[in-house]
Amino acid sequence: MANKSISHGADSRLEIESTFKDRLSYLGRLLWRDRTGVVGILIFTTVVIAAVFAEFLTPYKPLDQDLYASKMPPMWEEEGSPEHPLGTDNLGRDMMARIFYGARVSLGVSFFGAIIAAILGVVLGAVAAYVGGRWDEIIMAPVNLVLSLPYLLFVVFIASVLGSSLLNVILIFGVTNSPIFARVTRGEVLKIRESAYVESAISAGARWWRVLLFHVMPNLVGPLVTLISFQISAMIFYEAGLGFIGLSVPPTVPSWGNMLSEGRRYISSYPWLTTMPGLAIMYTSLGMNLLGDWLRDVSDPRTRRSGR
Amino acid sequence: MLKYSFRKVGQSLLLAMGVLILAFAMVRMTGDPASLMMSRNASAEEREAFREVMGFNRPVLVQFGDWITHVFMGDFGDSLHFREPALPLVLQRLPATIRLAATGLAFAILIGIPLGLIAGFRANSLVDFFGRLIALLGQSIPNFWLGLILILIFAQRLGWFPVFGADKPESVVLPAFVLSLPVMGELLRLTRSAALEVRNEDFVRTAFSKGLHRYAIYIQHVLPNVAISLVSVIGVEFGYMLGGSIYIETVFAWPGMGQLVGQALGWRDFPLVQTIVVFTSLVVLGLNLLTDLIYALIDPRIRHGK
Amino acid sequence: MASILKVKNLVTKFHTVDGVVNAVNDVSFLLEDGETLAIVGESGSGKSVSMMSIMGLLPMPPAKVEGGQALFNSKDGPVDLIQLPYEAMSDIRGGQIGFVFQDPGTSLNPILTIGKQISETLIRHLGISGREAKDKTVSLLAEVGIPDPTLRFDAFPFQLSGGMRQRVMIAIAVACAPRIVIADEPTTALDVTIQAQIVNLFKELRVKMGVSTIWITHDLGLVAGLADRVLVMYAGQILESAQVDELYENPKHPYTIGLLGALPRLDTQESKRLVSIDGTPPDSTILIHHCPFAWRCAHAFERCWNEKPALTTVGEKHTVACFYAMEEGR
Amino acid sequence: MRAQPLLRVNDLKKHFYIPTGLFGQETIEVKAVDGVSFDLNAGETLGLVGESGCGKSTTGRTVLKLYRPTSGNVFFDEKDITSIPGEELNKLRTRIQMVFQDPYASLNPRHTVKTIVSEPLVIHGLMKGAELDERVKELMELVGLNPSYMKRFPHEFSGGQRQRIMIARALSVNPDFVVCDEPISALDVSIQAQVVNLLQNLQERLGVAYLFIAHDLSMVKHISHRIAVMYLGKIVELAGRHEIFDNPLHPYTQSLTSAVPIPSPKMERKRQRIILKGEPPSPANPPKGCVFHPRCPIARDICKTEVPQIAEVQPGHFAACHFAGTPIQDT
Repeated sequence: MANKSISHGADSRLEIESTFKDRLSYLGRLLWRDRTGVVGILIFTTVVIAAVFAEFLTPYKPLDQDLYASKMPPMWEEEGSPEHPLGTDNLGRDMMARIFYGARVSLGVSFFGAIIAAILGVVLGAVAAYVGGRWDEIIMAPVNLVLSLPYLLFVVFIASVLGSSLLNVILIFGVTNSPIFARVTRGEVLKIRESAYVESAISAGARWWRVLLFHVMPNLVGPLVTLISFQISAMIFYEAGLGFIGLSVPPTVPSWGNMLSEGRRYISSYPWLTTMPGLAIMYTSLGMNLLGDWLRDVSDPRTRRSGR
Repeated sequence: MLKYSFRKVGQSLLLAMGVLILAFAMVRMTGDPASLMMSRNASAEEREAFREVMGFNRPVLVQFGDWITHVFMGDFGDSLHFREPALPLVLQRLPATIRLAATGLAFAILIGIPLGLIAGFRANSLVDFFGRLIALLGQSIPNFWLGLILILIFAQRLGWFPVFGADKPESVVLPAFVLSLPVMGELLRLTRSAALEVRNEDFVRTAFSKGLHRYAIYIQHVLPNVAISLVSVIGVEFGYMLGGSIYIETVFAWPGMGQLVGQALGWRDFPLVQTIVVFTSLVVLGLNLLTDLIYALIDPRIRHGK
Repeated sequence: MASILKVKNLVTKFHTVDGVVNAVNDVSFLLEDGETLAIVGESGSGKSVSMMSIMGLLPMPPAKVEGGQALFNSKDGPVDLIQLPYEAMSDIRGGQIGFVFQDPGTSLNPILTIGKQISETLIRHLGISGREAKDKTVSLLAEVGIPDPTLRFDAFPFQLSGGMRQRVMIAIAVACAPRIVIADEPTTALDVTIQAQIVNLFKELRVKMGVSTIWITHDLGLVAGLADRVLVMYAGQILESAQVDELYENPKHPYTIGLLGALPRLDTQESKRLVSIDGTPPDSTILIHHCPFAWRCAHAFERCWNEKPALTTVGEKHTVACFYAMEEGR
Repeated sequence: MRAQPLLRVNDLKKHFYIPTGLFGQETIEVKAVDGVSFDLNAGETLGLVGESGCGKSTTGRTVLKLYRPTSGNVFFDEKDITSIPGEELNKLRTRIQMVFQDPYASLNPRHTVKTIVSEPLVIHGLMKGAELDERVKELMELVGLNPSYMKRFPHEFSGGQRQRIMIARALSVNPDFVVCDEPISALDVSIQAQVVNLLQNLQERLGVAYLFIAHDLSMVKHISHRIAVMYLGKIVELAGRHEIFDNPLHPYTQSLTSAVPIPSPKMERKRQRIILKGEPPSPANPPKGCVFHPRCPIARDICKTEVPQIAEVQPGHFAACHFAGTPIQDT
């Protein structure tokens, strides 16, 4: 009913000259409206910075042992010291360094895992939707199978069979998560292909590749980016879980999951060995979930209000 | 209805077949299941003998046929560690896992759905805010880590609950709560959006226009429609909990199937792991089928449809 | 004739993220006993919102009734519907004022039988037992022209066609012999031949029950054969109001004249162009302090841009809110 | 002019097959369009009316080959477009265009007005660069839109404006023939008149022919030269626009015309309405014999068994009824 259209009434408001203060408050309104997205992006950016610039942000290496400074609590506790802001572990390794370097593993695994899953899934889903018929059934049968299984159990099973290595973990996550992308892509493509604007393009003489490139793909981006964001969050969890039972990357690699697995043994005496990596996981995952929620809302231009 | 049920049963049987193929293939994914199951320092002769015993040197299709036949007769193979049939070992652990998952599901339903309903009816209220916060945290906190933290606080520091095991009745509280948290968040979110959606349906306005009492409208018109959209979710979530209990059971030393998986992995007892994976998957498929059938029973559009 | 509903200075706004939508701006009208009143307007004109806000059927928030009165001559004496608490209002809704909505496909609960949906109204307002309610429901179904009413009692909405569902809606609306039936575009979602059936049913029921009807519609053609009196709404305001014959033969407001000219007619041989009203309705988020039609009006002059015209009587039971029409009338 | 129709549709059928049964092995046949024939001259408007589900939209889409016809032929400019190869058909698409019903769904929300309007030109490689820009401006002016809006997105426009964008797009390649599928039914009355006048003006200036599909009889009568009435997949009557209203021969047309309201209270009071009983049956399960017989007030035994063929009852006036022209007694 409140159709915002270019009508006479709306035009008159455009002519109001905007002052610097107006623009500032406009920016403020934009930030407030998109606050979940702003917080999500902020969190994501800090994690990326920690991972990429770990060398510059901390003087320690994650594997440097210093037995004289072992089992130090975080700096805000009585026995802590600003030299090791988040404390040290049982071998005297700096917790902050391990968490920053660990971000590389967690982000790397989840990011590349999600990308592989997305590429595989989009191709499968798009082919299923576009070719249809028997091919649709042949592709979607295993997809539906994987989606109806107890996922964690299967991933644990596969990881234990294949053995722990960074590449294996990425590949496992990529392949086992592709079905969800396939299902979403297939659904979206079918929806878009039925849409009146695709029908209109075909009636104007567009071939299938043009429809795919100019109509289907652009409208797929929104849902896919949203899904990738949620999947990154999920894969950070899966990695931590696998690491926790010793099935993720090799124990020498400082991943958040491995840190949890080691810290668990000392939980009653040195709880920060467990709390710190857990908080890192929670922080990152929170950011990706906020980002995903926001992307879901804004990816549709029809629900996106114009800046006025 | 009959046609629908038959189709669902057929689909489930096909999926079950898929599970068996997948589980069979996974053990053979590396090409040599023998070296997978034996310790690294086993000699070449020992390996050869093991292959002979397990039948790994026969053609793959023959192995598969053999395995399938046995599975249909309830024989999932022998555990390497216990040297006895694997299925009874799993069945022994099943009640504990079901107890844990069912308690967790009860938590999730009893807290998630009412909060979701209130959040949906009173969007942007305080309850809504906290509800969404719970949902967001449920999504963002790794639950096995939360388990560790809760053990630290409530079991070790405060001593309110047992640290681990399943000896006392209250033992189930912490692990079930932790297991339920992500599901609770998901149920809350879905209930909220379903309630919001149903509340804005034309037929609810019709109900108001008939002058019905507010609670009569919520209970007779809104709730059943929300419930229909939740039934299928609850089935899926219960399956998730059965499979997801592996970490929680490990953390809390809960004597269920999840803990057994963790132990079996340590023993490299792959026949046992395989049995648990196949068995749990079949249970999950069965649950999904059950939900689909319940769904058909309560939704007249399917019950009286073609 | 006595008036049964008297609406005075109704103002309804929606507080949305995009700003405040001025949906109903100072609307006043009367409904007389036994009369069929049509409220005509395009989408966004506030025709439906005005009735829904009187009856408290808008989602609040975002909607808010910010002023006005709606005096209803209820069975227990006159009441102001706007001030009524929920309980008292729900006694009136469905009991003394019935509703028929636009889309019979979505206006019935998909998982309850139509029998249940009709009888719950009867049980709520007449305080009768389930058995009595069932008997009465069956006779109601027969009355609105549903074949095999006893069988259909247990049918679900999806098992009925669109026309049948709308008959069920009508049965719900008239179940408790209300004083007013408010019909919000009840035939818009239906095909022409079914529309004719439903219109006929309304006319029959009106003769039988003597109920006053408010018929909300965008279709001026339909109104001609149906209403006693017509209100023309635009941008949340009433621009013109007259008895039906007077309005069609002697329309005063340029908007009404435009709307009538925009309608093609089956009964003419000429093939001249339709009268078209240029432009689109104004953005409802700005509060307009002059004639809301001025932008699109060919006759607009200075005064139209400076003040808001009030409804002024130009003939018997004929009022119009237009400076041009008033000057011309003199 | 009548010797060489621009478009000739001959016994066109479009049946849909809906899989059913346990594993989709059986199918239900839905005869959405079941033997439709008509022709259309250059610069002419043929109205296609009927109630929802009668197959009028499917007819339009099948004529355009958006659906593959089950049988029958469509001749465009004497070429049978049901059998020509895809490449040749695509070339013909510069001469045949379509305007869709829902102006909210038929414009890609992610494209600018310029992209939308110019898409047919780009697809067929007819123009680019500055020339294309000029053409888009010209088209926008032609349909009464401000050319400075061409960088905007569809959601910034009202329904009527969107339909103008759709029309500009259809006209971009100078087509000879446009299928208008309910182009105004989603619009408000005052906006409907704007769009209909625009379509008529454009026809006068550009000589384009329309197949105008709608359920609103008065509007169809206003814009069309000839009118075809459809019921359950078949054309039951086809005649000149005044002829079909002044002298309807088929009982369905008679009841349809009597059901359409006239915006005049005096006329309405005088009118005799023929109110049909029941509702149209499902095209998945059409009645035997004449598809209209269960609702027909003058049906006799023959109607239940024999399908009436469409015949030229009077010059230029076709009807498919065993008792065409029999007046209906007041019911």
